[in-house]
Amino acid sequence: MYLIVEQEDVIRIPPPLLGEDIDQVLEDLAREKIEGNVYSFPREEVKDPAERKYIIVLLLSLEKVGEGVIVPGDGAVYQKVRFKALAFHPELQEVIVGDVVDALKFGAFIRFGPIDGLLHISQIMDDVIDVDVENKRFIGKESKKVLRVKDKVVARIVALSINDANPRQSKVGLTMRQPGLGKFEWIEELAKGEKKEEGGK
Amino acid sequence: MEYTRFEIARIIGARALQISMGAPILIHVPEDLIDPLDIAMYEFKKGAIPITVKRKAQ
Amino acid sequence: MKMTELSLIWKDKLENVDRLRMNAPVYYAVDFEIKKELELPVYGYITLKGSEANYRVKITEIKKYEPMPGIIKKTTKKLQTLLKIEEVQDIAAIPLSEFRKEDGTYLKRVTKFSYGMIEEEKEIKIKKFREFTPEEKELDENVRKKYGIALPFSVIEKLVKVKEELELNKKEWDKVIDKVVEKYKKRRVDPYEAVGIVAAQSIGEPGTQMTLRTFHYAGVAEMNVTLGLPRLIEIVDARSQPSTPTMEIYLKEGIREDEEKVKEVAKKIESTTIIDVADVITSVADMSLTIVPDSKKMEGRGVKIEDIVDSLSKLKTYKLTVELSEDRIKVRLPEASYKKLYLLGESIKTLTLRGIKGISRAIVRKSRDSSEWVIYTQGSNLGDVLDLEEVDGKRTRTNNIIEIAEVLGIEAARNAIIEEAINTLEQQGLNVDVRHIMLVADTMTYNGVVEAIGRHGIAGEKESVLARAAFEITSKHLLTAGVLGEEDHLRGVAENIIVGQPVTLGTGAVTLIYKGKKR
Amino acid sequence: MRKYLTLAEVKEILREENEKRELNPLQKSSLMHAEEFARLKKEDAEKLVEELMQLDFVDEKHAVKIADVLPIHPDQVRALYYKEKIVLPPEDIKKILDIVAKYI
Repeated sequence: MYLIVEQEDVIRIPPPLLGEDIDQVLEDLAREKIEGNVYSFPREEVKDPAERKYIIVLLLSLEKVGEGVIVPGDGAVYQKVRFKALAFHPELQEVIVGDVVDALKFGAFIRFGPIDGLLHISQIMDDVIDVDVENKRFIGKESKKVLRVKDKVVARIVALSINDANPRQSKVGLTMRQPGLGKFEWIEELAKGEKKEEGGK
Repeated sequence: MEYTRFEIARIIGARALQISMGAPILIHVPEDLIDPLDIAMYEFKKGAIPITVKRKAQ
Repeated sequence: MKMTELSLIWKDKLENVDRLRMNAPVYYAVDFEIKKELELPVYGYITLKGSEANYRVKITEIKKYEPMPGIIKKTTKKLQTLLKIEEVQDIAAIPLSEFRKEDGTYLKRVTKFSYGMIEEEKEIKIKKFREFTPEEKELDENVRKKYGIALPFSVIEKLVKVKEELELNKKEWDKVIDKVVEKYKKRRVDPYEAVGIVAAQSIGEPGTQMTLRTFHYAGVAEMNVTLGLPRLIEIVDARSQPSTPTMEIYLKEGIREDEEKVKEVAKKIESTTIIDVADVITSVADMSLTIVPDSKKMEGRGVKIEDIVDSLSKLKTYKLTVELSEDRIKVRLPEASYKKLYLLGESIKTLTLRGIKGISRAIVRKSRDSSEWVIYTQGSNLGDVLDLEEVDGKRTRTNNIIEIAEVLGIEAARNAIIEEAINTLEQQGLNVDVRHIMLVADTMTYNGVVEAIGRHGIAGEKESVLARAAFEITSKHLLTAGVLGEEDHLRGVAENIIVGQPVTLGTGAVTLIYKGKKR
Repeated sequence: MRKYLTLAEVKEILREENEKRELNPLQKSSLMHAEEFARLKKEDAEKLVEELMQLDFVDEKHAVKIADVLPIHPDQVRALYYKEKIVLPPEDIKKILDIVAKYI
């Protein structure tokens, strides 16, 4: 889920940038460092270590904390900052909506915000799947249900490992084999079907 | 504010290192000064070094 | 506290005091009689152990004892007087020796009951050295305003004096002040200067120049006293007994010019023990000790047989039977035990007959400026020496620093350390700035007790675990630190070096901040 | 400024940023996803969340999630409460679905 977070960090301002408008320089450097970076909630707030990390999507506000400090051995200025940012925080068992961006032999890749998750073929539906790799389709043998690229789905996160260094390489496992999950159309049909029965009875 | 020997040494030293790492020089410096240390000392004399000291509460 | 008013002093038990305190005001029946007419109300002092007064009671009525309901009894029998106790006060223990008896002598111990007077406690007000004269005050303020520094008191004083003597006019006077302030600023030490290390080197380095074992003592040829490096180490180690304790005893007017009188005092000081003047033979056969005095030595020391007998009686720990035959003294022990006999023999040998304990030899010499006769001693006992009438306490000195601390207090000990160290160094022609020694002396005495510099003293008390471990037995300290879960806040020098951080001294202690263009 | 944001709000913020400067890949992907899946306008999404939060069994987090998923079937609502292991009685589920239905 997306949320607003407040956090502190230290920004290193290299000597060549120590010109006039230090504040502008600081903002650019902060943006470069913070956006796309991974931070974590304190241990007390979130017990499960896998769920502690979140990815900063966009820097919203920035303020200096104390003066910039120069340490022995480096001419750069280290400025402590406090910022507010838009963050993406995936949680285990969270229900997400996303679209299929790729279909491979072992499963489909679903984009559900800044990162993608893997929907293993065994987790697509309660049916035996045969994979039509050329036109990137998965077809249920009996149910004849089809899942192809660009389809919109609702899935649940069952495995989560955010990669600090490069958040886009984070590993997220998804499943759709639970009631209330699956392709939008499948849910719509289900809902329409039930309404007809209620209507019918 | 009167600087102690150590503060002066540290300020000029840090500034010299900064200059050697490519920091822009804020005031006009005579051409013959090329050594970062000399430049830093010159800047200090002119009071143009943008670095000061933070002292713990007396 | 009322002055010179006779008070009662008696020994009593704690539970009586508690009972009195609970029920005061109450009648207290006691087993001693009060014959004197005392002006009421009178103070009563209660001593628990008989050596110091622990409680004070206010007595508003004294009458003969007669059984009455609701009274507290000190003992069950022989009750003679009733005292009305108004209140019981807890007081800081006053040694009974401060109570003066009517005959002028001082009380020693109270085993039952006695009268005594205590002088009014004089309030000792510490007088400031002396206030600024108006002129000095004005100068001080000007300097503070103009230069932002506070010149030391002595400098201000001298400046004002100089102004009068040389009759300086305003301009010259200002120039002088400028110069003085400039000099003062130059001498000042910057904050975060590594004074500890500098002091250590400034003392250590000259130490290497020292010739080690010189024994020549100015003026007194045959007296040997440790000097040079060993003495310096001894001072810094704060040893309770210096290897060669000595004293320089100066005497008061009248006496110090007359060599004979000074020799007389020296004799009184020099302690002579029994073995100095006699031989002691332990004969196992009849379980006795015989003391054979040597007449020649006895005369030399001016000691008579009676002195020996008298000193034997002082030996309280043994019950002795003493037989005096013409020229020898036989001493017999009640039970026959070899060990006791041997112990007795030893203690008799070291029994001091005359003179002050601890002073083995006292020699009389002209002082350096030969204006008076001075007694130089081998061995020191400042406490007792100062008690002697003839001794001029102000100038008498000893080289035993711990003794100075005990007798004259910690500030005296601090100055003693400085003087001893400076003398030891100057004697070898080495010139060390006194401020280094002052730093060492202050560190050794800052918590009120003279502490050695090494492992057991200052170095051992370092707050940081790493520093202590680096200084001495590493494993021991690290282990205990682990067990106790000690923390190290990396404030000192050693720890920061160990962890590889810049040391918080000199330039390492400076925190730089960047000021943007606006400044 | 609520702590949790619906996709609609995220879309708004990222669009604004997109005009000002070049977005990094992460932001681009978030924006594309938000464009795709934010079916309500920002104001409607906010109103929906407010309305959902009136129900005592719906906290801010759930309200935002519901506003993003826009469930049309009871199973979907149950799936949303799976983590907290609480089973909502059918009438509560119905209440949620009715509120959501108003906005679709």
